[in-house]
Amino acid sequence: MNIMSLLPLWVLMTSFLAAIVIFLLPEERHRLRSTINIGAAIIKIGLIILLIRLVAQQETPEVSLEVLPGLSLVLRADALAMLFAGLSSILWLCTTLYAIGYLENAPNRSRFFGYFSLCVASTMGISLAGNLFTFLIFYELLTLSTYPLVVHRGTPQSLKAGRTYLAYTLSGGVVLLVGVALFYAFAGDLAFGQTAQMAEFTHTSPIASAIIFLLLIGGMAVKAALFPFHGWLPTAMVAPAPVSALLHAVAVVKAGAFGIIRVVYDVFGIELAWQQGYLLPLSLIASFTILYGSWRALQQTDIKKRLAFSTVSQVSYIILGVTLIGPLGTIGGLVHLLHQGLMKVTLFFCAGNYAETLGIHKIHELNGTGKRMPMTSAAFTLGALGMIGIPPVAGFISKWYLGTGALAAGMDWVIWVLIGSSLLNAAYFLPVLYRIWFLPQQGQWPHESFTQWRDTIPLLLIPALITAALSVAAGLFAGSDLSPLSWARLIVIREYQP
Amino acid sequence: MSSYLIFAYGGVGLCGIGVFGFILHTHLLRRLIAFNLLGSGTFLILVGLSQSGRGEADYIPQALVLTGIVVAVAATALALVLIRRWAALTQHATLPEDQGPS
Amino acid sequence: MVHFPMAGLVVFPLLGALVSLALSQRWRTLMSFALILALLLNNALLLLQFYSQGMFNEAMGNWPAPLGIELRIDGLALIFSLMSAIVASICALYAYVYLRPAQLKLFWPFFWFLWVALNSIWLSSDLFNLYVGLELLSLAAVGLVALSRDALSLAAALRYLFAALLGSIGYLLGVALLYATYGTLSLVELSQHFSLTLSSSVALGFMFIGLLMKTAVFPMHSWLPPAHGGALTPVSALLSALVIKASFYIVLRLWTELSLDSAPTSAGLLMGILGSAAILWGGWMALHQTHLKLVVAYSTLAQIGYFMLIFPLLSDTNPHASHLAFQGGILMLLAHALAKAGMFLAAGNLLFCTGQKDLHSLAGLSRYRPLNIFAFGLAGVSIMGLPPSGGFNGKWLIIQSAMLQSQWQWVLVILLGSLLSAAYIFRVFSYTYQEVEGGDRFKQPSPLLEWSALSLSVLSILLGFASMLVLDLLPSHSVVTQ
Amino acid sequence: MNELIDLTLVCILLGLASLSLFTQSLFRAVMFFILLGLILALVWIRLDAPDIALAEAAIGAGITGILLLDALAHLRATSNTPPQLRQLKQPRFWLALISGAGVILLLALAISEPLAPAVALDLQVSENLTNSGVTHPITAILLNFRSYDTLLEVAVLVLAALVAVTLRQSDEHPVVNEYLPNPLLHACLKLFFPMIFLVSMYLLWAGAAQPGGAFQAGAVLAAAFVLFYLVGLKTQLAQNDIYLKGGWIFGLALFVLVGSMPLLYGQPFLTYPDSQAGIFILLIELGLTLSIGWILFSMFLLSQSSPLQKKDSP
Repeated sequence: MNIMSLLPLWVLMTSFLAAIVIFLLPEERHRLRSTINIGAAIIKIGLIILLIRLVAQQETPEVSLEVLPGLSLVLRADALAMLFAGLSSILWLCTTLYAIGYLENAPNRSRFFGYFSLCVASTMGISLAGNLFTFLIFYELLTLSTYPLVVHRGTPQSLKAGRTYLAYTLSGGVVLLVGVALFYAFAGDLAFGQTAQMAEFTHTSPIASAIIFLLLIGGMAVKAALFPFHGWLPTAMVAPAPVSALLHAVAVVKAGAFGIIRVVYDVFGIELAWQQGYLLPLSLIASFTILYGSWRALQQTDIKKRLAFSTVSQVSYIILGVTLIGPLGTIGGLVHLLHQGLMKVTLFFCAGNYAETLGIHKIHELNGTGKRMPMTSAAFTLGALGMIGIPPVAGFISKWYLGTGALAAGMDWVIWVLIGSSLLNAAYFLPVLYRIWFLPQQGQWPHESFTQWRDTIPLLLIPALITAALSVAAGLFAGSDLSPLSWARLIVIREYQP
Repeated sequence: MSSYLIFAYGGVGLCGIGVFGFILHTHLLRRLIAFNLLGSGTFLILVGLSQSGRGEADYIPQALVLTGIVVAVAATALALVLIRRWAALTQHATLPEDQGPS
Repeated sequence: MVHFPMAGLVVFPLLGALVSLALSQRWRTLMSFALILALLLNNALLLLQFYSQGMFNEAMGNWPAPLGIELRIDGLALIFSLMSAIVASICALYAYVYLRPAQLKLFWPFFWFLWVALNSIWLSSDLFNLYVGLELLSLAAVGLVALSRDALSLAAALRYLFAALLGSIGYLLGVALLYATYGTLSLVELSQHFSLTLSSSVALGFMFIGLLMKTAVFPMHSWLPPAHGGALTPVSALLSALVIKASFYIVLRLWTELSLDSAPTSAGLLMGILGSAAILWGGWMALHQTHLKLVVAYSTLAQIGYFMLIFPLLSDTNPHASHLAFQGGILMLLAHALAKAGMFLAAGNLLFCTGQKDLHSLAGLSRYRPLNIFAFGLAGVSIMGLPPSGGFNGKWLIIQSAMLQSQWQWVLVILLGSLLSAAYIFRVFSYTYQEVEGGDRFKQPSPLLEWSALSLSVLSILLGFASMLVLDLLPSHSVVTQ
Repeated sequence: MNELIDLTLVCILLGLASLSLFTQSLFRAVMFFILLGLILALVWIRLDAPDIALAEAAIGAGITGILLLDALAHLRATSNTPPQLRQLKQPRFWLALISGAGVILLLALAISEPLAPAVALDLQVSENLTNSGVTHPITAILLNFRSYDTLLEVAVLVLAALVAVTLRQSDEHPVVNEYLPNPLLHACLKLFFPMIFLVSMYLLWAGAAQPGGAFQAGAVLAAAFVLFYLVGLKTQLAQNDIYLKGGWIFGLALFVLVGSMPLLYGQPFLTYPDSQAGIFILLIELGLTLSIGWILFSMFLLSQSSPLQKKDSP
């Protein structure tokens, strides 16, 4: 075992150790804590880059530990893992920077950043998990480490949101546990990618296989906020903005979506899932969620609530892409995992900036903010346009691949879903943009701070600008070798040509 | 029927009465007496039954009963100390849940 | 010196008891900690001995069984001995800081006698010797409960004493019948001659009822919450983590050694039903307590229910699945010992901070005493059976076993129980996360108190990664089911 | 004929048991219980168990009876609920009845099965008796073959005393020595004491070859101590914590010490040196007798210091 094969462990440990150190630091050591946090995030990005290079060279570093008889914790870096790990590591850095600015002078920062890092550690575990058991462990750990963040403010409202969050995610966790346990009891100890054995099992006992599929997807659908399990997501909006960003863009919903990707591609294999007819119901639910989420978003007057329902809708694009057999649809789904993350995190940063700088929470209060906060508003605009799917922002690429993928899979009706949802996206984002840029300010801002800055403080602004720039770059340079798109292609090539 | 077995049956009777009293009574001292009856019954069964199987005195169960008696006395003494302390503190010789609505 | 490590398990705590009764305060403390270290070392030596020579017996007074009493070290005994060594040492450290000098003076001898009793039970393979061990254990535990000397704890102690005495007599009745039938007290020899006749069944029935009463299995549980919830904190931890395990351990020993897995399934089913009722009832009651330590005490009731689910799953028709249940049960017992002790100590710290027992008074603690909340939380993870933790691994194995044997009802119960436990643990949490006016008005427990709670909780989590170290000590399934 | 005696004894036994549980007066209940103990002693003799008979009379009936009576005196002031045979409608009654009847039924079924013990342990006892250092089999079992049980049992006794001392309140007034004022009695008891002491020692010594032993001797010794206390002599000894606890643990300490020594010579715990077992057994028994006597006495003594105090009422 050489140093390189331990890399997956180190990627996990950077945030895990950071979490422990942060927990142990006294509350008032703000500067040291920030330094450690940012340092760990940067080291992690470095390690991820190393890993990505390894994976690109057809290597799959793996670490494993036997925890129960015949059952191991496995961390394995394959191409799909790196897609999610890469996204999380970049966004961890951005979100940490943002959170440092956002929580300046707030209490309980030690607790917040500790759980924040733990949350990222769990996300890393989820992305690098080499079998369902490992996945399950980190999936539950994620639930545990996000709860303190959701209830961070300690108000009755946030405690209630925390209860809702737990009720959904723990129940989902139980369903997943049953699914995974059944999988191990009957299909055996299969690592991700051993789809041939699973096919054999499915042919001998198709009903058990279908139940396992249903339970696994059902358990993950809660975190992925698929209809009708989406109720926790808008409620959890009471959490601080960086937490929302984390929940929506980096960790929680993505963990669910990523899990579904794993189940379809690496547990069952897409060919098998397609042949067994598992995918069509899933794509119907995903399509419905896309339209339903957009429709509900349209009715919201609160900025964060609208964004939350937008997430419900957007995450289902990923699921939809997964269910489209054929390389194009798969690429669409995978690449949207990244694109949605970048765009949504931008939107949440901006929403946070409006709230922190001007005290704005409602959409009708946004009138004229473009003049007061031009850069934030520009970032917001880019994110929103991306969500609608307007080129050259990254969202366009996703929708393009989804559309062509649907046609290739012979599911033409998906096009109508895409068109419908794009229209709805436009309907709930464009009026907001109109208010920001073209309507005059109405009276005083609700609660203005940071008046000495032209826009807002740099710690809040810069992360938003970076992620906005990244979402444009991901669209503009989609053809380059370094883009998310080419990495998604790489994954797809490996999936379809084993 | 050998006298060993007769006393084993006597032990059975003591056990039954002991259990009946133990559950029925709420007064702690009476419960303690019931426990002691139960203990004596058990000892009788242990010695009586074992000896009736052999037809002669068996020293092993007798030694066990000696140990058992001492343990029972220790337990009884300990229980009495607790009961007295409890009575001194609360003026009751029953546990709170058995004191009725008064 | 080959006889030393095994005898040390009994001799050292006995010496501790003598020393703590005979010496003056300073020497008492010093010698007690020296002896704790000696015991830890002794356990380590025993582990080494076990690794090198495997399971072994030792005849007390050089009289081999069945005439004399033989002590036995096998994987199971060793696991429990190590478990009690770890938990007891940390609880002793905690007690040393937590208790007032007058209480501490009385605590030490009880503590040592408790440890004598525990070790004698883990090691014993003689039915009557187990009875004496049980009595010693019960009286020591009752003494510890009565240590706080107020009316409430006296009532708890009395209730506990009567339950324990009745339980012991039930056990002894069974022993009497078994001796009369088989003419031996040695468990090993008994297992060679044992057959499930009417009188053996009655005997085992009485023994199990007695032992389960001492374990506080539903519906014979009502003595437990006031005793465990009302005792002084380190005592609560010892009682919940170790004492209830002793009688359960004997049930498990009897069940496996007498091959009751081939008995009619109704016996196992009955145990499973009692366990299920305990899980649901304990969880439900824990959810409705307003006093922090009572939440933890009721949680113990529910956890005992999980242990009971081993029995319906031990069957000789499917040795593999049966072995999984056995391993899972052991892991759960161990994880519960660590986590529950950690949780009680953390709860004690929280009560110390607020000075009140009510859950509402916890508001704001997450902000000002995060370390204690963290310790409570980590223990909670294992109690809830969420990964990564020893509790999860145990639960996983039991679920696997139930699935392989198509006994879906237990899976359902376990899952419901997990959700209930999550509900009552997160309920405590949500109180601590409330933000209140008035700043930091809480007392600060000494770091030693905080770290001893945390270390136990962390161990229960680490067990989730090191389960194989424990399971490797157990015999492979061909031996367990014979 | 013998069976008739046995049956009569059993009937008396059961009758006394019922009386001790269900008479109205608690005092009489205790009296019936003590009487039951004496009858039990007879029963043990019929069962060819003179050792147990002795122990039952001394410990079972004697000590337990004294402790119960003593406690009764202190419980007078409590709300004394009479036995509730009248509460036939209570679920508790039915639960008790069903449990009691169930126990009888199950046990009767169990013991009516023919017995054929697979192991003849009593033969092993007699075979090994010569190596045990004593000639009385029960002493051999208690202090040699199964001495480990006895060790733990002594620990149980110490524990019981410890609980008593735990519950003694520190603010309580010290024991007032309410000794008997009669000078003649005083003098008689003074004379009696050495005799009782001698009896105790004889019981101990005899235990090696015939019925008797440390526990019976200890019980007698305790009675001697109680008399000693009642005549008001030197009970200050028992007020001193060191002597009090030292007395308790003396026997146990001796036992542990003697038992651990063989460990140093590579022998198992509690092994006696060859051919000297008798001496060591006697030594241990001496220690145990003193400690047991002292423990039982101090249980009595400690209970004297917690009289019922009305002012404590909640």
